[in-house]
Amino acid sequence: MAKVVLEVNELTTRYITRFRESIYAVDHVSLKVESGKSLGIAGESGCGKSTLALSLMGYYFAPLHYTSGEIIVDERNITGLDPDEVRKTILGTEISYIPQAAMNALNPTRRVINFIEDVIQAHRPGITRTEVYAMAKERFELLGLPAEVLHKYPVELSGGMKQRTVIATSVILSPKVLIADEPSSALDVTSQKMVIKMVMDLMDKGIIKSLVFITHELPLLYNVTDDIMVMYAGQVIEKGSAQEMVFDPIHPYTKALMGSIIVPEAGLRNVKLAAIPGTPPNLKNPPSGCRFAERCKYVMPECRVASVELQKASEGRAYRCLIPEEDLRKAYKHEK
Amino acid sequence: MKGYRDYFLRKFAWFIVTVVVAFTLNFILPRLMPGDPVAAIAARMAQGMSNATGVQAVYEQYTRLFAIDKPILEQYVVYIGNVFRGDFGYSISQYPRTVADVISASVWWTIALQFPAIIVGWIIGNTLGALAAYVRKGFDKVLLPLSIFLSNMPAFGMAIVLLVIFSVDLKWFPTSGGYDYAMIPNMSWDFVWSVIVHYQLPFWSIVLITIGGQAIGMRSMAIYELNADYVKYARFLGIKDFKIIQYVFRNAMLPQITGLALSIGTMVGGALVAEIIFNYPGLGSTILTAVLGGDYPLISATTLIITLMALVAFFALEIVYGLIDPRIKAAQSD
Amino acid sequence: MKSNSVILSGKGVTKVFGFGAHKTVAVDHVDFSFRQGEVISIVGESGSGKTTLAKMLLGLISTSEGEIHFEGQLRDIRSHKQKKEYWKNIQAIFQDPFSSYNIFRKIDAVLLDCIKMRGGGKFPYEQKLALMREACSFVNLKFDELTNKYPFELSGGQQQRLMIARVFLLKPKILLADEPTSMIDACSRATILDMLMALRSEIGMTPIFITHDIGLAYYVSDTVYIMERGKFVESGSADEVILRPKEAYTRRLLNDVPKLHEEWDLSTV
Amino acid sequence: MKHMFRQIFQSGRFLVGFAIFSAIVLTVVIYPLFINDPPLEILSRGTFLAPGIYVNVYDSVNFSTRYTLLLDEAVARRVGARLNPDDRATMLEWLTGNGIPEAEIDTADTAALLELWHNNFDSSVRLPGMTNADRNYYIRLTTSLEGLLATEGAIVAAQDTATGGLTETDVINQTDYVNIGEVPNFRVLPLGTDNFGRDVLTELVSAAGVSLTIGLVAGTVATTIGLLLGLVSGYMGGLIDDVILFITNLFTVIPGFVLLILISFSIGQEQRGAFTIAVVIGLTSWVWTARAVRAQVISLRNRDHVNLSKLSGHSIAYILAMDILPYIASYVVMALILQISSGILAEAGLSILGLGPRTTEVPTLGLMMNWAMIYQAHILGKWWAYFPVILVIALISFSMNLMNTGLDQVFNPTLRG
Repeated sequence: MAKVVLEVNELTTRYITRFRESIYAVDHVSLKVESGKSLGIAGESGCGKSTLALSLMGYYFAPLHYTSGEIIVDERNITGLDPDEVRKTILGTEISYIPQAAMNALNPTRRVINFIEDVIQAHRPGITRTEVYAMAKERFELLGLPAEVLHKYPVELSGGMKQRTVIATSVILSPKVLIADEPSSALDVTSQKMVIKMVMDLMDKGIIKSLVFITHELPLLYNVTDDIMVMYAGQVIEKGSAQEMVFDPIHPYTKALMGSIIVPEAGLRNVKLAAIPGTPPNLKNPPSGCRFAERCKYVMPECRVASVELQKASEGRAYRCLIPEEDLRKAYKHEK
Repeated sequence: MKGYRDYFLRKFAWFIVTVVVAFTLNFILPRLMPGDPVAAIAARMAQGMSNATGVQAVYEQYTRLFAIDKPILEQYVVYIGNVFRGDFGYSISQYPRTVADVISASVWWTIALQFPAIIVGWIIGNTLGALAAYVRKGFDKVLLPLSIFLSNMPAFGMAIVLLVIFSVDLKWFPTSGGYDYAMIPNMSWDFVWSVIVHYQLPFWSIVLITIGGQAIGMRSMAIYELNADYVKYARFLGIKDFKIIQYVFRNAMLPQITGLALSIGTMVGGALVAEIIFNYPGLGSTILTAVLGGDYPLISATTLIITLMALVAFFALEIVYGLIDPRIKAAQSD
Repeated sequence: MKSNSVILSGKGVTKVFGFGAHKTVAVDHVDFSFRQGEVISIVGESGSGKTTLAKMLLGLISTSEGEIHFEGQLRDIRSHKQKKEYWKNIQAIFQDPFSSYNIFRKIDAVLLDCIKMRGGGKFPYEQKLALMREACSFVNLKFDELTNKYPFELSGGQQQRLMIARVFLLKPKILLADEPTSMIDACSRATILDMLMALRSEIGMTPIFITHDIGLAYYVSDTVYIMERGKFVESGSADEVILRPKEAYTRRLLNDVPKLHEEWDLSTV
Repeated sequence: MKHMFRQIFQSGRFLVGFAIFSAIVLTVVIYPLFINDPPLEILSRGTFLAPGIYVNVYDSVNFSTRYTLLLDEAVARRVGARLNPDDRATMLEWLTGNGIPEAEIDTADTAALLELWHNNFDSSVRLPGMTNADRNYYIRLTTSLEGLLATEGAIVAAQDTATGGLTETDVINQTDYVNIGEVPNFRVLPLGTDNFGRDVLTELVSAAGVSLTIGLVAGTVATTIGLLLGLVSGYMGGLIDDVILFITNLFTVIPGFVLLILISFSIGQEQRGAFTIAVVIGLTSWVWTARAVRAQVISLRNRDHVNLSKLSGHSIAYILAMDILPYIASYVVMALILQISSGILAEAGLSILGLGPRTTEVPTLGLMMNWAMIYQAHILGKWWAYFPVILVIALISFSMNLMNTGLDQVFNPTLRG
């Protein structure tokens, strides 16, 4: 078993609203990413996947607040560290981040190289401009980006180029883990592919060790990551390898999610797409039992009683349901 | 650089157009009014003043200058020609001084007072606004209402309050004028000192008024910028807070430059009234004497000069803005 | 259900924005003929001009050049009256349900507008109520729970269903669906698509999907038009265009979409 | 709707602003119900009478009913008011100059000081360096000190019409008091009188009302013009938009206040009523509203709810009224509030320049300011003539802007936090 680069145990974070209400957007989430592996996090809007991305870095500012749990990066527990210590020694060097709205992620009035200089100097004070430039040039060229980009302002770059510049900037200090939050969802398919290729290159060229990739586009996740974790209402509802999650889902929610995939392939037109009635629960006030119970067609009275824990299943899989794995599989087979 | 040249040319063309319109308005507005003051004043010339030769001289010169007996289009052409020669005719209230003479004696006082004051107020206001946005909490709670109050104090009100406190009661500064009236303007140290002392109260009253409005504007801009995506991204890459504040300040300041350009007209209006309170020898006091003396040629020329000053300031700010915001250049070269 | 009569066709339809140095041709001389009863998809990336074309088809913006025929007649919608008449025949569902409704008007006001447009403005209130109930139950919404609510109080999926209820009342001959499912969750997508298809057989309309999702186009439509930079580069039956694309652009588009059963070839970027 | 109002009234800033503004408006409305003197009536002969209660001297002397009050401090107060510390210091100066050792003089002991003064002062003695003016001062002082410590009453005498001689008619004792409520002629002037001898408070209340009306008229004119131009320009687009935008940009750059000066002067003194001034202010200040409305409408006009409304067969008028206006209503209200307060300021500025409304009819805040300035109230220390005016202007403007930021907080969520 390869070395674990990122380990998260029972992490809980919440938003505190203007009205002093707590919204537990990440609720006791645990995950592990080994060196050389990538983890995909999937889920529908509002399931807490983007908040998880922010929470993984151990650096919080209002309205997001740390509540409990631990984050271990490369065998170092970073929870409880002084925020400034996290900023200096973790962000950008251990864990780095590609934001959802990468289009606006760069300071509009600063040249790319000056921004990179700020990033590097935050971690290596005293580094000279020439060294910064050499580092940036090398990294950009390695990733197939022209060095001229460095002298440009963000407005002078196209959407796809801006996105790739952000990626290259995020990994300028060769972080161990890269967290990518929907880095391509605003792009056309061709640009999306370019961005994905670049992220894959980061792994192949050894610039980063592990990748956490967040998106709601399942076919993309299937093609990009080794493992997939599905979130629902702030909790992990199922995890497993990408192959198994897509073709052999256990949890009824995952089953429906995978059944709603549309890809332009022969045979698609004969498939009946899965649909789930209802809407996810309000996280200000989540139900005490299984959070999916209201929408689940296999719901039993005991589902609504106490919270359901994540169950271990065959070979490295886990799912959050009271019904045994085999019974669910049988039910799915029967439906067909 | 091409992007910037296009920007400059476009702004310059716009500047020229506004100047032309300002000229036309200045010419046509009074003539649209009931009673046509130009004609009325020319007619009044015959009885108005006590100095008979003066009346005659002004009347003749005035008829010639504004060609009031000619059709309106010809009047306009004559008017533009005269303005370009710097010929605005005689001042009625201060005869035998010419309008050009009166204005050239006061315009520099106004320029030297208002522009530094507005700029200083702008800088202080923006700094305070950015601080309020960043610090929030107590500082913000005090500063915001105070800024709102300051910016809503009429300029003349601030002027009077300062005047009463610092010159009438404390007697630290003189109550009126641009320099000690016992002196004759020269380059001696005494005179310069007198000018500096007289300068303080008018200057600070304009500065204080400007601070409030600018601080409010900057505060909301900075709050907006602090929530921008690039701030979050920079934070997650471990960039120091101090550096991020610099980003925010700079980016929030840029729209404030445009804001200043757009509101410079309004500010000049308020500052003119402040001049009057201090009896400062600038254009504000010139307008007052002109109004009291029914001196139409002087009013018309002064309003034109003030408009031109505001237009030039506006244009200059736009140019500076284009130079420092990279987005402008990019937008032009598309 | 398919018939051969052409319901909407266009010849040389063009839209130009701006002039001089700022001139952009959004839609560039496109020809099309949509047959009645077919499900049509217009697929294009952002900036391909598909939304501009959709607005021209709807008559929301004028064409710069070319002509559009509706049911064999040259479309003439210069006056407001003509437009109103045309809009009885063509309706739309937009991408973002949250910005599709006037936030100051309640749900029943939205539906009453539709009844009025179909000439039911003078119906007794009971009859209007029955019509609204019917439309809502068609899309699985309970009208009686909605009467005093505003559309924004519903979830995205519910709002989109209300949009379908609106079309149900209006019974147009053509429905233009501009990315109707791109803003809602995958799990609600099937519901919306199913309802649209049910509506199609219920009122016999011709749906036109405008989408960037080539998979969705393949899933729902009979005929697919591929649009690139204001032009149709390829069109034909869905199976033909998606499974056996002839044009390089279509192939590239297909190639760039991640799939489940085919290798996603990242070397071709 | 209800929710929105609740939110507005939860905003602290709005509430404070609203409270101040309501207080001003209520005063303007209620005050004339109790005191309905004409605001421009000239009361006093002198200018700038200090704030206070003015009691008719004739009445109080000739008053039949007097009350005897035994107040210990009455004497001390009377002496204190007549003999202030400055006077005591000059007395000390004279006495020491006249050879009396300083140690023997206690300026704090009034009785001893007066006695010493009585015994020593001689108006004919000329001290070195004493000017004639100083001498007159000492004589005046001595006369005013006459009988200061006397215990007998003052005698009121009337002239006998037949003989021409004086006859004692009454004695007023030092312990005699009259009830102010029984004096038929007295006038409360809480803010004194102005340079023309008019009651400042009455004038101020009336002026605040007129200025608010001017602001309201100016604001309504400006907002109406701005709203119409912004709506048409933003919704129609095309050439109409280009033309309106061009005009709007022009008037943004050309200082409105300067245009205001030019127009007001050209109108002429006779034509300048308060209403005319208000309309002129409105005509020169619609630009900001037009800009804001246009920007809002442009962002709205391509929204799908407008498209949907078109598809529902609604007319342009209906769409503007139902699908555009409600969305910008909050901005328009905010713009109106700002226009009202800037209209009041503009009037004040104009009046100080001598271009205010015709003065014979009504006072405005600007005119009051103008008069106070012309008569140099600020230099003379007559604070009541100008300070309340500034305060009222600042408070009106402040309260309206406070309401506005409160509204902004509610309508513009990015500023929350």
